[in-house]
Amino acid sequence: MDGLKNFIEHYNYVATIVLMVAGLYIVIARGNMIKKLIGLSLFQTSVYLLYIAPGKIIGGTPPVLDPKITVYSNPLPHVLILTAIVVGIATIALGLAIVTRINEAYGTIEEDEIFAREEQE
Amino acid sequence: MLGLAPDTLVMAALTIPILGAIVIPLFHNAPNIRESVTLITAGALALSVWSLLPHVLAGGRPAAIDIAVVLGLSVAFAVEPLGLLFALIASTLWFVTSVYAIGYMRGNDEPRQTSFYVCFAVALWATMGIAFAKNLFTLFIFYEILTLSTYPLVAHKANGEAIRAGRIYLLILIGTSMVLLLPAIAWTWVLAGTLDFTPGGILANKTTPLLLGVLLALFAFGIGKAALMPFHFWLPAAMVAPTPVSALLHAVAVVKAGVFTILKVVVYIFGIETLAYTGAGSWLVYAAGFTVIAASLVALKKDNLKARLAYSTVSQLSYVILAAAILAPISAVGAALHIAAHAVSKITLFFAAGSIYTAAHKTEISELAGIGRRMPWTMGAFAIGAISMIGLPPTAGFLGKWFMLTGAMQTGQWLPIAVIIASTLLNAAYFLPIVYTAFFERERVAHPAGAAAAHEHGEAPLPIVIALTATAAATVALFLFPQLPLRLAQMMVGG
Amino acid sequence: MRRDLILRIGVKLIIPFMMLFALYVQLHGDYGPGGGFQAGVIMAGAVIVYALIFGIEEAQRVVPRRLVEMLVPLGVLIYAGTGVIGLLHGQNFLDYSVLAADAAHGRERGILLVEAGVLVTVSSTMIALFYAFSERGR
Amino acid sequence: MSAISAQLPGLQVVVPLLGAIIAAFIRRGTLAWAWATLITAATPVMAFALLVQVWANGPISYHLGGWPPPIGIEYRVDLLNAFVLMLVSLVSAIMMPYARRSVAHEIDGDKQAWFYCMYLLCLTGLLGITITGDAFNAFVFLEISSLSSYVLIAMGRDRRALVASYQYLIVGTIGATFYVVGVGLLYLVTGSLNFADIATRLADANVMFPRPVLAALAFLFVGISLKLALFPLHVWLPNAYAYAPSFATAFLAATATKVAIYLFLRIGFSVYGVALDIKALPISAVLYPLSVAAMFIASILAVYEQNLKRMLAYSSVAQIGYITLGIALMNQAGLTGAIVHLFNHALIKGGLFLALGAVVYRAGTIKLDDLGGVGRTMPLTLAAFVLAGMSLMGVPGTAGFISKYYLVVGAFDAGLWPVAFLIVASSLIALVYIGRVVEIAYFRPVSEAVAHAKDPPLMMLVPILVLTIASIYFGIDTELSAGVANRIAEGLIGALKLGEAH
Repeated sequence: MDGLKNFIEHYNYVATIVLMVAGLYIVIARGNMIKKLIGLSLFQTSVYLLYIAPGKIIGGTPPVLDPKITVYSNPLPHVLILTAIVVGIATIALGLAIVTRINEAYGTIEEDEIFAREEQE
Repeated sequence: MLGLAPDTLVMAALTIPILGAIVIPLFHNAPNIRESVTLITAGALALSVWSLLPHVLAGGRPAAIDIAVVLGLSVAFAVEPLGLLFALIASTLWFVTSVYAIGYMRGNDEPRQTSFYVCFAVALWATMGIAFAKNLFTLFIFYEILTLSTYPLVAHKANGEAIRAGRIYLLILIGTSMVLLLPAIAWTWVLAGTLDFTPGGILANKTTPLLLGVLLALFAFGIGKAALMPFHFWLPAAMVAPTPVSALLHAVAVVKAGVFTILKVVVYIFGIETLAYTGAGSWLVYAAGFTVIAASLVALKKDNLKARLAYSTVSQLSYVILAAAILAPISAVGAALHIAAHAVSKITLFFAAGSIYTAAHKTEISELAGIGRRMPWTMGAFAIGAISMIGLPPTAGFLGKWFMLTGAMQTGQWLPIAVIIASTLLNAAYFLPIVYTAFFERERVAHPAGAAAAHEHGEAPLPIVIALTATAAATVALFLFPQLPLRLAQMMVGG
Repeated sequence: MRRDLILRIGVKLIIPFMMLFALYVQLHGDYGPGGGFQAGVIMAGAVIVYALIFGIEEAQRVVPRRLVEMLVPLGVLIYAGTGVIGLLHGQNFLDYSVLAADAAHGRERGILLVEAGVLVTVSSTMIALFYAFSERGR
Repeated sequence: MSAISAQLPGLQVVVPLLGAIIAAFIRRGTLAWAWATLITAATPVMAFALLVQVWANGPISYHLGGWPPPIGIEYRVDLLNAFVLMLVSLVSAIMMPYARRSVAHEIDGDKQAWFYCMYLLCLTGLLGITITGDAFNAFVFLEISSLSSYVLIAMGRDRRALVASYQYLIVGTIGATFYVVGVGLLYLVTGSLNFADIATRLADANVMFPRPVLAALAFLFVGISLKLALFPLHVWLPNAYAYAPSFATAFLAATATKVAIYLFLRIGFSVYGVALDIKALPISAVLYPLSVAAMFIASILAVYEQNLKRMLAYSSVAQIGYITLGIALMNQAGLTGAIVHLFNHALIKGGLFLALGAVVYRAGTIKLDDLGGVGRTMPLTLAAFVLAGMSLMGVPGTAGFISKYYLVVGAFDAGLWPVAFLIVASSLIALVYIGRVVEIAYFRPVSEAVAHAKDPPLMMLVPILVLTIASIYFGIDTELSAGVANRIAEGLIGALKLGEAH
């Protein structure tokens, strides 16, 4: 029972891990370059959750100074993750751009087909 | 002799060859000037080294340059008797070889002569560095430079065989030095905290006899240039190089650098007494003895003249190691003497081989019937060299063996004595037939139809004959007047 | 889709409000959730919606590609330049306290400037991305 | 003047950052090159000034925005990162003159300015990772440098450059994300993002949350190892280096992996090592086999490689193995060897890749079989290649020897004499792959592809020669390399908290 309690109490970490592993699995298992990027995106998203979830303090408000309020949520994770999201978007955008050009150069975005084509040459 | 300060002379000896290497390519298109530069460089080097002699004989230890690199490693030079002996041999013979090389390279119309002379000069520079090195690290640097600068000379012909030979050459020499010698040096540093060559050695009481034996093995096999079996293959392979290279580098500079290093390591790093006391070096007698006999046996079966000479070199090098391994001061003197004696005699033999190749384009011993009558000077010199190899008076080879035997008898080691006697017989067995064939057999004409096309030839070009006569004369002279090398060798062991 | 009257009229109506909302989000960042990133995306959304409905050529007439490409580094320049002002006053990089008489107001002013830079960069980057992808493969 | 010197840590990053932004406005390639050269040339000056300051007065702390740590972001310069800053900026500055012709030759006119903008951004990122004392800030800079390097690689002429860039992007992002997960876990257990601050709190955190602390270590190291191409996480590297534009390859090979190794050292020694017993952590146990495998397997792969850039790329993986091996030894000599090899390898590989770039420039190919006799048509370039190659093998008297000697001594000191032999045995493989090039370049008849090639123009030749000569020079005068590395290693080891057993 203790284990189960532990498990439920840390549900946010469980969700993080599920997302992370799912994302990583897609990156590894899929040959389609776009799908890989989707997996990568999922993988990154899990990290956002990892940071954000513990930053929430139950009963806390957004961290804007107000004399009436004493309990604030921790603002730092949000700031960090905002940066991480921007980085993530930049990565995905760049990845998509490269995939577009790969599609123009090879006529396919399946990894094994591309390697097969390189082998032939 | 030059009246310069001794330290300046050391600097000169260490800069002249590399200056030559820089100047030679400038005259790429003017062969006469280029060869003059080589000769001037060689002459200047020999002169400066000889000028050092009185200083060292008077007990001086001229030094030059001392750059600390790291961890107590420094590039530093100091002249001690053994190093001077080696430098004297190498620089003097370089001059002779340069004369010979001019005749040989032109006579055979070899390609890429400029790079040949450049590499030669660099190799001699490295040899001077080895001879004058004050510590193991400096010696190691120049040891590797010597390997790398002679590699282009081995692969000089640029055909498949030469390139393969170059590979073997590099792999064995760099391989042994990196995998065995470098760890040995690092280990020595960790044990002793210094790498300086010190009379009496630096490893006394530093570790157990067993580990000392292992360390000695790392050195003995790591110094691949000494061609201790099984790391001797590079030497026969290197024989594809033009003969001046085989003569100076693979009979004198490179291989002597190997045994010289072993001698220095035994005398100045381990210390003869430490080794004798701990018994850590006793196995070396067996390894060297085996190489002496085995290489002689292989030499017997070789028909290619240069290959036979190469195996003879392998065998003779192990004499020096054997002498060092006897661990008696008197045999160490013998080792030093043998370095000198083998140098002049083996270079004579190679000069003769090159002379035959240039004049008659023959490389196999079986083709040499009657050649003594066409090339009396060449084969005469060859005969003197051969007698010296066997170790008979009145040639230099006798001296080294005499001291080695004396040392072995003093310490009561019967194995070295047996090895020396057996190999003397073997030496006779593979050298005398050549002399006999050359002088006393009739010239055979294999194909009577092609007799007209058979190469009519006389002696080789004059520079070649001059050079080989000079070294043959030196072989005899060294027997008659051995005082100088003897004195230097005795100074080495503290006499 | 371009001929769909409802969409065209609807979008025309919505776009001004989107832009206004973007500015609201931008400025409200002082007091609540908001700021340059979110506002920039909404601002870019306005242009992108316009391009989707009226065609990319139309959109590029209003917001030329060259302009967008200049705006991306310009925004970063505003951001970094604000930081450099601190340097020029002998303070550390990104120290905004020098921007006004007292430190607190200086910092507020600094953040406003920085967020403006963020708005410019984020919105122009989104538009540039949209342009870049939609121009491909045609 | 003192006002400027107080701002140096900030300027070290701000100058290339502003440079990159302004470069984005420039359209003409040559102008962008001139601008990038100017900016790059300024960075080693600042780095040198920082190194001098740190050498004399100890670590410098610079508070971004005036907010003191641990709340604000701190730029913290100690001897280790001043040294890496110096290395990265100096090597880049030496390479810049080379860039103009090479980039003009390999990249279309309208994209050249963009190339320099990305290059400056990448430089900013690398300098930023090195200088920052904040774990998350390091992640941001890591991504800045990574994203720009994906672009640099994708700009290669060959279409395979795109695939290589894509693969690097996937692997690099996974690596960075692993890193940020590790930082997140550390933040959760210590509540801080500042390296020094984490280090002070980690020991207590380890008592309460031993497992997250260990998991964070694993995430951090796997993430960084992906970036530094630790075997077997190196798969992205050969293609990325092979198909990127020559200048980008040389730049990345000389700097990017080195900075990743710096981050490795920073987290391993300055964060974990200060707080916990580093020898009880499973760092060495993992690094030993992987490093040795890298040294051998990657070197052997290099031997069988026809494409010379790929060959050198595999060789880089092997050389990184030496560095990580030195780290794994965790003693004075080993660590000095690792740090000094970081320095030497940057010079050597920079020189080698630049020389190959010159071959591409003149002969248009780097396929080994097409390059017969290139040593005679491009004598200086190939001479530089061979000299740098000798340094790579560790011939005594060259810089490469110094690193290997330290590593061997380190192995003996640690009582691991088999490792000492593995180090020297694997450097023999370098002899084989460099020797192969020598044979073909010098002893083969001149081939068609290189018949009309000649040494590149002076602007390209000088950087090649400078790096090559440096890679020999630092084998004799090691004051700046091994001398500093020795003191850094002393500092790192001195700060370690070691258990009773050691």
